Amino acid sequence: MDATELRERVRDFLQRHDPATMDRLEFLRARFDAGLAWISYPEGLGGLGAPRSLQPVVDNEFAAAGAPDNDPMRIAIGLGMAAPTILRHGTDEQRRRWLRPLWTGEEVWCQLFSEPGAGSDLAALGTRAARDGDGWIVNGQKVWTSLAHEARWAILIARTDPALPKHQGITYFVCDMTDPGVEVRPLRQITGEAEFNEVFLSDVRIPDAHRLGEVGEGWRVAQTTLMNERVAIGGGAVPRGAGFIGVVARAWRERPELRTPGQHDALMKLWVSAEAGRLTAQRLREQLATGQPGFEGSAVKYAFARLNQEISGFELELLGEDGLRYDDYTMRRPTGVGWDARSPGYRYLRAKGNSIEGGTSEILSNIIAERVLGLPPEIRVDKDVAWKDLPR
Amino acid sequence: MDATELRERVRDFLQRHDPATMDRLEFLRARFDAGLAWISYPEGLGGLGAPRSLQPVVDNEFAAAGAPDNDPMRIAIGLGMAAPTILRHGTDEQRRRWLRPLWTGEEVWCQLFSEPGAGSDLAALGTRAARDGDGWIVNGQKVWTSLAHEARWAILIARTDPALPKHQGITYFVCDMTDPGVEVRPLRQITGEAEFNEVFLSDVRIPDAHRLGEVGEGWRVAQTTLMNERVAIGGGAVPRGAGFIGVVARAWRERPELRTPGQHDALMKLWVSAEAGRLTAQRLREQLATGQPGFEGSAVKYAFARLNQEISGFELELLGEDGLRYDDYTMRRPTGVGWDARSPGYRYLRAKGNSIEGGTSEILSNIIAERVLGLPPEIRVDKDVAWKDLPR
Amino acid sequence: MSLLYSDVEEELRGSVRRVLADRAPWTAVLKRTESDEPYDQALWRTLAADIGVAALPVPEEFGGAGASWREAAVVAEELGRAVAPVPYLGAAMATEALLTLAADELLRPVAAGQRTVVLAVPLGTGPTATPPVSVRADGDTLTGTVTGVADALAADVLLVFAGDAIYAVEAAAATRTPVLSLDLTRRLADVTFDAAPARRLAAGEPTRQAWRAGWRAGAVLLASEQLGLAEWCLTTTVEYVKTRHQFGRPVGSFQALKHRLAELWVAVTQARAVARYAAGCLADDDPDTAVAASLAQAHCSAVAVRAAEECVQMHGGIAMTWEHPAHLYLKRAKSDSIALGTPARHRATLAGLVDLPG
Amino acid sequence: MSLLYSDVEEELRGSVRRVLADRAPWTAVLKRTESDEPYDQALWRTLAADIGVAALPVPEEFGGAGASWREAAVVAEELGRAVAPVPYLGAAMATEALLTLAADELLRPVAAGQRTVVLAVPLGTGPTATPPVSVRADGDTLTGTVTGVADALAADVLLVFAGDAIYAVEAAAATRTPVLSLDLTRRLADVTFDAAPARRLAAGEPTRQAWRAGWRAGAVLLASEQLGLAEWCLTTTVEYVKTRHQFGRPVGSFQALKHRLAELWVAVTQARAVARYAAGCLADDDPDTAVAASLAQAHCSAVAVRAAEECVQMHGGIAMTWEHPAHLYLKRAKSDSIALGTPARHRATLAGLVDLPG
Repeated sequence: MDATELRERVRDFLQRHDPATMDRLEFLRARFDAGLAWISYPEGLGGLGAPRSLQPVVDNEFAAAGAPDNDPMRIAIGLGMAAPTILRHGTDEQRRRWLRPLWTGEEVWCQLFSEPGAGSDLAALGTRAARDGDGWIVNGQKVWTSLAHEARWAILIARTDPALPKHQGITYFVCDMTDPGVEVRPLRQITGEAEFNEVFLSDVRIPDAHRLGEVGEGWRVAQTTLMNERVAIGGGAVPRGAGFIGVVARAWRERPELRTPGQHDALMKLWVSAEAGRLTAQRLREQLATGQPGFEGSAVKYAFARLNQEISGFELELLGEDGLRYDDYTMRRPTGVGWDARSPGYRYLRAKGNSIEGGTSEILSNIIAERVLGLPPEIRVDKDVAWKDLPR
Repeated sequence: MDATELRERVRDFLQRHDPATMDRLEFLRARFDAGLAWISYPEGLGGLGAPRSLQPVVDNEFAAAGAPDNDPMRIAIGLGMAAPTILRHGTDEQRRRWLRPLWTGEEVWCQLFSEPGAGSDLAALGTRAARDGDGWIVNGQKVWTSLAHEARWAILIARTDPALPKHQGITYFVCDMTDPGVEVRPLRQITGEAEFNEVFLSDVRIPDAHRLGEVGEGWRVAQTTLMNERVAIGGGAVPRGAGFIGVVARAWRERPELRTPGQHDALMKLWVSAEAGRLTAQRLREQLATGQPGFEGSAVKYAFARLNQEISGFELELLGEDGLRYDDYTMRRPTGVGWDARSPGYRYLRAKGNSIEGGTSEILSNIIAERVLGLPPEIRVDKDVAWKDLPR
Repeated sequence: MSLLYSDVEEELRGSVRRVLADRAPWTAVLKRTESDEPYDQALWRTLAADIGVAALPVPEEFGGAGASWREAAVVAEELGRAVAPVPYLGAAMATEALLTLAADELLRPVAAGQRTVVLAVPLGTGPTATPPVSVRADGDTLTGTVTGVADALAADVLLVFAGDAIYAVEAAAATRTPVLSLDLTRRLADVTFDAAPARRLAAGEPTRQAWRAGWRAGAVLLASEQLGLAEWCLTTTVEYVKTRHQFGRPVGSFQALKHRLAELWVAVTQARAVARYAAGCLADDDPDTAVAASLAQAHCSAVAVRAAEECVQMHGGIAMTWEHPAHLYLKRAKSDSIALGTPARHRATLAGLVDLPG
Repeated sequence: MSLLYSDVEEELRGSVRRVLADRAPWTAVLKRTESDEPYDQALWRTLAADIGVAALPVPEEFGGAGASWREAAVVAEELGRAVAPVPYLGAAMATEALLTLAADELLRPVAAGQRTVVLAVPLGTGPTATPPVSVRADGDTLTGTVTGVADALAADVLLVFAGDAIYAVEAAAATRTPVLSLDLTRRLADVTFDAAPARRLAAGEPTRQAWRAGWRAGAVLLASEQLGLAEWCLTTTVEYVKTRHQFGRPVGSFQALKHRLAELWVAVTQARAVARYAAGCLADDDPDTAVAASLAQAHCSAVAVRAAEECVQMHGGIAMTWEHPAHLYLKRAKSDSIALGTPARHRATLAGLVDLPG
């Protein structure tokens, strides 16, 4: 399957399905059924078993024809994390049931992994799933869940045997978010808004048919999910001067009255860091494209978090009196408005999360130190202890 | 014993001993015998059992009379470290034998503690002292020994029982530096000069009468020595703009052609750090004077090391082309010439040692974290293991 | 000059801390940030009148306690530690300005804690020889707007610079429009005068003296506030990492965190020395006060921000939520670093004072 | 433009590294610093002529290999990794200057590795539009002194700026006084011309072009040298902390060190991207080369210094001794950060290039 053949297929499909006249959802379903959704997936599951690297060919053809897309930002967790896990660890029936509405966006997915007591140490999670006939009863609390308030399904990891060491007693489920035991509460952040949710699970019933992988194999299954998360955080190609540095550079250019000699060198230091980070991400993408392992992804995320924090902190001081003001602290759900449309104070506050979410900078440092540099691992006191006996 | 009475005693002494006409050494011996050497020491051992805080009263009287001093820089290790240990842990005979010539400077002392394999982890030392009749035979290598090439005596810690855990098998000795088994080699530093020595001990014989404290109690005895070392590193009162910052400020003032706007703010950051460090040391001295515990001493040394390194690094870049030159790399013994008389490159290189010597910045951080902030100690894997079985 | 705390100061600290623990726990402070009453006037009366903090720097001849700015700085430490919503900073700046003017009739109710007088200048104003002026005087009335004034919402009387003079205006005679401040515990307001009746207190050089003195007192107290804030962040974080377990261990047993906390402790220790020196200079009217004030601001601003940022990072996700106190401190710390001049601005000022020209 | 290394580049790296491992282990480099022959001319001949590194950036029409500065930058990485005492930097700057002048008769022996031509400018010269001139021309002779010239001691021919022209002078016709350099592995010399016979190569704008091109090639290669140096420091330190035991554990198991090394790895990873971009721009004569060169210098200078400083600190006392290689790297790193302009100077240059005026 090469690019030419793929283009041919898309054009053929478009001849038979006119995006201008066809119902959006019908169009997306037909695209899925034609194997032109995610082409690297197997035939019958929205794909053609084609190389993943050719996906842009297909997407570009559809975009050029003005075809509707599946609003990938809205269903990012389904596409990026749930789908690869279902594909790899699900039964045939599970794949057939879930992948099609997932891809078309008919069913939104969210991820119930993190807990208040299990952040960096995710495997310490305490949400319990207890056997109950041909199903499971789940109780516990999850946190930092994006899209929970819109989701139909959740991928969930829960503890099925507290007497085993923490990595061994976990099982992976798909949770129906419409179950009456699921309560979703918005989690307000220091910026005022709520991007995320807390999810309280009270006697939520999950049929055993919604288990992914074997009982007690949940940690291994979750690695598929998490690996795909890390790939997603690589960062796309951006032009020089994009991102936070672009905003502050614009302020510097447009408001000469703010400039001081001391701040000029500070600005240029940040500019150099931003450009170094940008080129590093570019080099990482080249490496990934040639199939070289890319631990540089950790470097990119680590540096990105710090840079955003430094630039936004600098921006506030540069603005002086204006930096003392904020734009909006009211509690609301973000509506797709980006950080660049918000006030400098918002950028400063929001960027604080960059070194916490998706792997803290401390965890990234450990990963780099141990996996890249081969330094001795932390002394572990929790490896062979039953989860229930761990200090917490 | 109050200040008035002490002044009286000194004047009385001076009437009977004219420093202008008397032999220097005879004068110092007489001062010692009059209890006017270190007044807080017991009577008969150079003191009067008077409060240590009154020592300056005595010293100032002698200085005002133009009396010779005992060249305290030259015998700093004897005065600051050996003497308090001998006083506290020595026998009467040991005290009588060693303290007088130590104080008068007739006998210089050095310290044989650190080893190539035992730096921060001093208690891991491997120099062996084996019983031999009524004495000990010592073999091993010590390093970073100032004054070894001038010293008559050394305080020495050595391992007397390798089968015990490391802190327990150590014994404290006084070593005769004229023993034929003692070889002193200058240790050349990256600056070119040799402030310190390596000392090789080959079948050095130490009589048991030269043991300080009980066999196996050497680590406890060494605490007296080390505590006195830490007190000494507090740092004396200095005026604003002294030290490294003064040198670079002078360059800045006198050579306007070197100035750039970017470096100006960097200079002022260093100036602020230097002044903050100076005031912190000042506050620490006030605390110590009122008898309050002064863990701030660790803060002072920690900050001092970094500041010196930052300033000297900045100085080289400020000087540009001149910073590419050095003054003297020839191997020599430093002759009391201070860092301010040397080139900026010397300051840069020498300051690198500030965060290593006298307790690394990493060890200081541990001390602050654990003893001041009460954070959990490092997980220790070496506490209960026989020294000989430790990995190294 | 001693850089240590006296017994009297420690007693004062204890009194203030007890009141704040009782009346302004962080939950109450957070709740107030979203209320219609961003300042806690009742708490402020207790502090100002009952404990007598308003009287501390005022000599007895003006009805004051005849203590000094040294003691006042200890109060600022405690207010910073609690991010307390009281108008202490603006009031202190006004008090020092009034002291240079010997404005007896205004000082007496201030010292008694009966009235709150606030200096109406933008909070972001850095060190300058002359006051920022955006209002014009027309006989006995003032017209114009001063933007971003801290504590104006809690004031009874505003001190306003117009032309080359300083005026007292009843706060009720001005329009105070609340500003949505980054720091919700110290609310700013844009203050507009529309032919507002005003009483001229002084003109010419005494006006400039009042400005410089008021600003300087503010900068010195702000440094102590930053010290208290940084201490809270350090202490709270240390306690948290001792109890928060991950990987079967308290996270405070991980050496990377230990070393960062040790470094922060070193920075806070330095901040204490620097803030105490500035307070001592201000109290003694030492010729080094200008240097001490900018030094304290340059150093303590950065330490407070760093302490608050480390507090957030070491708490992890929980500190990113609204229902945790960390953000109150982060926002206060960052705003404080801009208030009365950024560190970069203070370094530039210091350069002039210590003969290190740019 | 790819930021990765090609297979050809990795092969070249392997060849150079093998020669350096064999002929310039650090013990030999250290010994040479105190000898009368601070440059290893035999090693340089092997590299320049046998391996052909001198020919890399030279087109075939001038007898070169028709490769590019991309490959040359890989050589610079390896030379930095070994702090090798060869005159590569000065020679590379001269080569690029000669290329802009199409100076065939000088380029041919250079490309063949038979003669070493060095650009006689002070090593500390930052980015400027016009060459630094301290020598005057009088007909066909030059008189004056150029201070602090790198690699002059190893040169056969010197390229000298005088008036608005550039001249070639036989090194033997100049007096080269060795300077006691901070970095003993790249010795400076003060070069004095006393009516030295000189051949004028160009005047006017071509001279300035030669200067700018030569400087730029130097800056780009220096960044790669700094990258190689930083990599050596990181690798060596990582290996050391894995084997050095204190408290019964490898010191590399202490998390504070692990995190600092991870941070250093991130910085080195960035340095690699930045240095590769600069080399690519230079090779392609990209319009962004000026930005890329100063960016690379601003970033890689700081990374190399930090890597060398961490190397010393994490080795502890042993790295403070003369008989350990760390100081060779520390001195080279610090000197490199001044060479061809300090980071502050490069940031100021960048500001002009990317429209962020001071």
